[in-house]
Amino acid sequence: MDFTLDEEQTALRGAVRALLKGYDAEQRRSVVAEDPGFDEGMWKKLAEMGLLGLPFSEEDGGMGAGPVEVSIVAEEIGRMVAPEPFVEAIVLAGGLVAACGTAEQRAEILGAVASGASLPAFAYAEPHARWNVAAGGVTASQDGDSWTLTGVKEPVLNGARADVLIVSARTDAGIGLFVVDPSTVERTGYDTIDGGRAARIAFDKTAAAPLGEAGVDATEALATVIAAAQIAYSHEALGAMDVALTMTTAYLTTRKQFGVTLNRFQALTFRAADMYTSLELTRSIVTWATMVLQDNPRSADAVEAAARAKLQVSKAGRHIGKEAIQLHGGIGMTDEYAVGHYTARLTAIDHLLGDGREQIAHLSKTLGDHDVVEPLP
Amino acid sequence: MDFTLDEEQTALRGAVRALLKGYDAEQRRSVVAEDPGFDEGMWKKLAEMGLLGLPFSEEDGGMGAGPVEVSIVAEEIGRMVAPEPFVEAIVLAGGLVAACGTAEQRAEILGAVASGASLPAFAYAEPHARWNVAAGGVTASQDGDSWTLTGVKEPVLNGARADVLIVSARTDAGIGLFVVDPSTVERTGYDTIDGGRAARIAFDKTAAAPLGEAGVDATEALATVIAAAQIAYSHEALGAMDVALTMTTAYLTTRKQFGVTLNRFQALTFRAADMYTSLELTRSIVTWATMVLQDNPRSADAVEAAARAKLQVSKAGRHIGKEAIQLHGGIGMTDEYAVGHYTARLTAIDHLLGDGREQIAHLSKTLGDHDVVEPLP
Amino acid sequence: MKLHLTEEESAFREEMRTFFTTQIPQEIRDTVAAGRHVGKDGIVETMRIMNKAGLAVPNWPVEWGGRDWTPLQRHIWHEEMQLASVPIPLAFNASMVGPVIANFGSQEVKEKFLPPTANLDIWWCQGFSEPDAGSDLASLRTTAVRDGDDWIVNGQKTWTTLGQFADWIFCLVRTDPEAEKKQAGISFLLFPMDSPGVTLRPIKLIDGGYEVNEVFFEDVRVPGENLVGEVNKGWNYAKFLLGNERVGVAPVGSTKRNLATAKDIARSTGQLDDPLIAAHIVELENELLALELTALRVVANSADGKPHPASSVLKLKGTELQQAVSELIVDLGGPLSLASGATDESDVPEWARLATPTYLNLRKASIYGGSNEIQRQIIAGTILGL
Amino acid sequence: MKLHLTEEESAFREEMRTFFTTQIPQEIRDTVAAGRHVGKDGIVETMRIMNKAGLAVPNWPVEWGGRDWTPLQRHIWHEEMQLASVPIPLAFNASMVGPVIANFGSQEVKEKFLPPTANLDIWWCQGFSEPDAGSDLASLRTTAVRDGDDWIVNGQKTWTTLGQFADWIFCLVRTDPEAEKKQAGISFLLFPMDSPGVTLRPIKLIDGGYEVNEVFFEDVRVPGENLVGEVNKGWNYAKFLLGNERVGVAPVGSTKRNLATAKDIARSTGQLDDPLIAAHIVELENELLALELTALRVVANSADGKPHPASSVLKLKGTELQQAVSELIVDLGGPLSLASGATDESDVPEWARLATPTYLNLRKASIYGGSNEIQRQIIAGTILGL
Repeated sequence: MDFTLDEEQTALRGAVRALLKGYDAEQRRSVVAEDPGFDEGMWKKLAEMGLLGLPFSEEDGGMGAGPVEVSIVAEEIGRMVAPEPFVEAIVLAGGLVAACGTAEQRAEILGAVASGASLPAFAYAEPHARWNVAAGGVTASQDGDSWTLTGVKEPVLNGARADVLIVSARTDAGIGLFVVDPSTVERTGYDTIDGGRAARIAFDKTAAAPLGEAGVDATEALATVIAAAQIAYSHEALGAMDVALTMTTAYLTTRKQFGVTLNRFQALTFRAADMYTSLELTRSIVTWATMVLQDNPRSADAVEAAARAKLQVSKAGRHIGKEAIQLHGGIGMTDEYAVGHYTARLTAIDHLLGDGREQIAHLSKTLGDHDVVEPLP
Repeated sequence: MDFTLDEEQTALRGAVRALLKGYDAEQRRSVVAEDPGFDEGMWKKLAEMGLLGLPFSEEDGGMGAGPVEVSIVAEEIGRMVAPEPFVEAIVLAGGLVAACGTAEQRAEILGAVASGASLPAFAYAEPHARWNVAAGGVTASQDGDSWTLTGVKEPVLNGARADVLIVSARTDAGIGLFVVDPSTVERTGYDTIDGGRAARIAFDKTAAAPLGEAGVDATEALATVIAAAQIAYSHEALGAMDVALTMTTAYLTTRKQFGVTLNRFQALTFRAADMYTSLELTRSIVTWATMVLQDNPRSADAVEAAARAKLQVSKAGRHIGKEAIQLHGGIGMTDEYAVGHYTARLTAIDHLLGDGREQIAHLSKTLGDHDVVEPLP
Repeated sequence: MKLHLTEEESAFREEMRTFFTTQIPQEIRDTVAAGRHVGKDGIVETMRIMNKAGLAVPNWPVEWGGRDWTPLQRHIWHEEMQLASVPIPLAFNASMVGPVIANFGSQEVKEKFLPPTANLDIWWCQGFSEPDAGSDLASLRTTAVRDGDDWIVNGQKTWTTLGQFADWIFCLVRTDPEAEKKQAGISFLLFPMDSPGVTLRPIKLIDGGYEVNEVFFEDVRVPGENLVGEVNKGWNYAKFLLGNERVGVAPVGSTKRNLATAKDIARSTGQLDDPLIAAHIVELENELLALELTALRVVANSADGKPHPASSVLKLKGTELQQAVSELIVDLGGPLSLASGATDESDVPEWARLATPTYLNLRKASIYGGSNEIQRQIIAGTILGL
Repeated sequence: MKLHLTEEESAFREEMRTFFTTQIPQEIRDTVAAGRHVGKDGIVETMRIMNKAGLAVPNWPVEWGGRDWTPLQRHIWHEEMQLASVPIPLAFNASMVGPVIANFGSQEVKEKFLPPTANLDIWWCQGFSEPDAGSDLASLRTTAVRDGDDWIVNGQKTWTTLGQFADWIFCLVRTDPEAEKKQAGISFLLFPMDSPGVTLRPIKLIDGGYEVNEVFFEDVRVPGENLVGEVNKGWNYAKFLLGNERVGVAPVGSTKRNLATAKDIARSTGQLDDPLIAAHIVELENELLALELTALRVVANSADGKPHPASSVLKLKGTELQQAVSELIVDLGGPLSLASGATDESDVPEWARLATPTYLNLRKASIYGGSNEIQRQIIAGTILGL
């Protein structure tokens, strides 16, 4: 068992960190103020570094890297609350194409994604479905070899900006995944609370191509790609929590009240210690989940590990996000100061792909199946 | 709306407090070390003050006082963690006789209870029933006018010492209540964690007299008497919490560590502040529940108010009980120092007549029936 | 002990309930109920309706529009207002500067300011906090220097809530920098926000909205008659102001309303059948009940007119519950709660769009107006003697 | 990063698992598994079996019975022991006085004490805390005054765990009352508990059991050769001792076992179908997993032999979870958990009888051995620089 990065991974982390270094609070504010809510130039740079093709196989135009490398990028993005939709576009939307697409679809879509030429978005949420990715709000109809979709997906992250849509829909076989040309649908974009963008997307007998073989139930493939995205989100959250704590301790050692710096108030320093405890426990379980995923990306173990990581992230993210603002006091409430951006992003991540309560419900189902939880296989 | 005691009630409180004043930690320790786990002399004194007949009507040999007076006695007992079984014997066992007994039974049993001559116990718990008071572990059989009971009740508080047993049992009509002569059953007594006593009581075709009219389902009557007992326990717990906090703040202002008294450590004083907050919120809801009970002792409102009080007592009792020991440090762990007795008693009360989780389950059932919870009728 | 209201109190409650649900425009109340911002006009309109009916400033002396109510009546007035989704009278006017002027101002100052303050003809804002004086208010640095009969004010205030709407500001300024204690040498000044030398910079908050401001003073000239009470005694007036309001410290009524809304949402989205959601709502309802009863106890025990020390419990627990209910609504929204920028064209219901901004905005509740750390300090120090 | 154990590590784990489940008497393991006290004899018997197999003191230098294992091996050894319900080697011997003697004792002292200490032929107890020196250990007052080659010890120790079984005590005493810093002038002495002038008074705890004691010293004569290391350097040895053990700071293995037991109880009593109970167990399992993984991370990063600062996280969270699991079992017992004094004649199962005493006893876990407040102070100070 080994929790450390190897040399290449450490170098990757350094390179990503260097690239994102300029993302201070002011730069971020000006970027998220304008559509598409992220920096197209930065997206190109990420592509040039090979990061947008990181998890895809080399034959699909990617780098063939594993979950650890993905986690490194996600964590660095989290550290800067950079608004580039790495997890959404690459791990989730791209990951679905990689997992389910035909060789032709993979070559066509993923090559363009990896080069930064095409931004994919996964349209899964439905207004009344919570985290059910295909609750029936969008249905697919088959006519010979042709498929059409009808219904509404919302909120679709980066849905207005996306160059290609992957859409989940109910089919007779269960859940189907489809590729849709965004120019054929009605898209209404808007801002999200974390500075990002989302859209309402209406399908009205819209032509759609099955992703991979037609008429196959994608439930299982979806579960494992979602697990990978949950783990990547968990790393993004971990990076955000780490920096939120660092900002908080830095503030406590410099801000004066009643003639002394705030770190002279024991009640505050003890709360910072509790934040650190939350952070370290989270780091352990999230890193472990990545190793489980790396060990066997298409397994029930990976799905369970992702739920465990996401549950811990939900709790720790709330704890650290709230305390970071509270310990800052008034300044923490302002948009000018970065700490609130971290809390907003942590709140958003918590509510993507299932919050803590949802993970508890999921894990409760198999609670009786094991005696103890064993981290080592 | 008025939360204050009137003059007579204030005088009652003063009298009970004066009577129990001698109950310091050492006196309590020596009393609970010997059977029956309480001071028979003190029990007599409580009888002489009229407290053992407090809630019973005058014609039954009691004082005809209401829930507020009962709450005063319970709270004072809680303040001293006095081991005398006021709630168990008077409010619960005696309360059942008062609510369900025939005039003859009431006169016979309650007169002796009020005078201190007879200690009643309510045998309701069954080893596999949690808080279900008649899960089927004891069944009643009828043969003409004669009834017999068979099965096991455990733990029965004060079961070995009791002079008269009120027993719940399954009957064809639902739940039946019976009066049993303790000399006709097998009783195995032992200590409980809070310094009290309990017993295993085995019934083997034991002769039993129906309490009140035979063959009547006592479910509803039981619910309201249990509500009264829950509220009285809540007051006992409130008294215990109040003193546990007082002991803790006194300790913090006197105990020195690192050259200063502990109240110089902000992290500790803030935790004491949180204990105070828990205490005051508990005082409010418990006092309110008493007023609801006083307003209409036989109502669904009283049952719900009791559940609300008990839920809050469960949370606050755990919070204050744990923190009181932790803020004392090592000394709080010792039997010589009283604070642990308070924690033990709070833990016991929490698990009598339903803990917090049980109250949540109960209140969840009617959650959808109201818009907001209105304290004022 | 007595559970019931007296007949008079019940009648009073009925009267308030009727007034608030019939006399305040439905549109304003709907806006509040939905959790949208009601805006300056709605607040002004409401306060004027209430003032006309003698219900805007019941806590003031009777001669200036007050009602000499019992604390319980004030409590009922306040709760019914919130339950009816009526915007409460602007705190800066009704609870802050008004009582200070009424208690400490000269007859001239009273006559000049109290009637327009009660009617919200003047919108006041508060100039207390400064960048380096947050919880430690007394270390403020804004100065006022004598120039003939006038004062010349220089310095900076911050966290000035709704300053962008304000006509006048009431301001703590340092008039004696040589005073031995930092609490001495502070005075309480009033001046128009459009005085030359006053600049206001709105501060965007993390929910995207604007409600606080920085206010800069550069050689602002204030006539001597605008000083309240005595010079260098301003700290006393500030303490009076901060400790003045024990009714409504905890936002019980509005939190009750929000929790009922959350329950409706849970029901209509099928989530009330989730035992974990139901359990959480049961717990919140119970804690809120305990809080409301504590508020009633505090009200009943505050007949002497002094703030009850347990007010700190109300502030502490009240803001915690307010925040917890807002968090629950975010959770009920699930992924929809990200869609804060969606419009009515969206299929995301309005409550879900407002959920996260409200949650983030309410992080302020435990910071502003005496942070929860300050409240714990008061409890530990004043009540527990630690 | 790598999830799996190496082949060697897996083989080692298998070896440990086999040893503990086959070589330690079943009766002793059943006693531990049931949560009963195993008693002096069981602890001695177990440690001697382990010592014979070279498994009692793997953390010691190899020449004195240590094993030169990797931190991960030590962790596996410790976890497997707990999972198999094996009583761990007596900490006073194996983790405390043994390493101090091995590191700082003279060759003579080592030869005299280390073999019987490893074999539990000497049962040691710890004389550190005093009535007025709890968390503030360095303010201890017990004195040792030179008398020829001997030391004369006077004073009092308290919280001396299992002192009632002890043959010898290792004791911090003040040998230079004039030293400028209270940490200076302290020495580390060894002497038999049956030395004239030593009196022991057991302290009853709130669970009704006896495990700590007061120990009084009245003119106890201790030969000079029983001083470990140098005079007045005892604080260094104490710091070494307290910071020495990073493996096993958090009782992960035993808490895992107890949580599995709780789940069995919940299942067999039908409570696992209660969504609130199930949710609580899911949360505890997850937090415990995070704790175990953190312990593995700390182990992996402690190759330099120094305590990892995150050890404090392990102690803090480890004791919290240990306590939380014991609380869960009390709740599962419901009213049965009152019946602590019941015997086997009772229908109350043993787990329920032990539940509340165990819960109350474990309140100590966050107090003894560096309270959780001290751990927070270490995290804030050492790690966060606050």
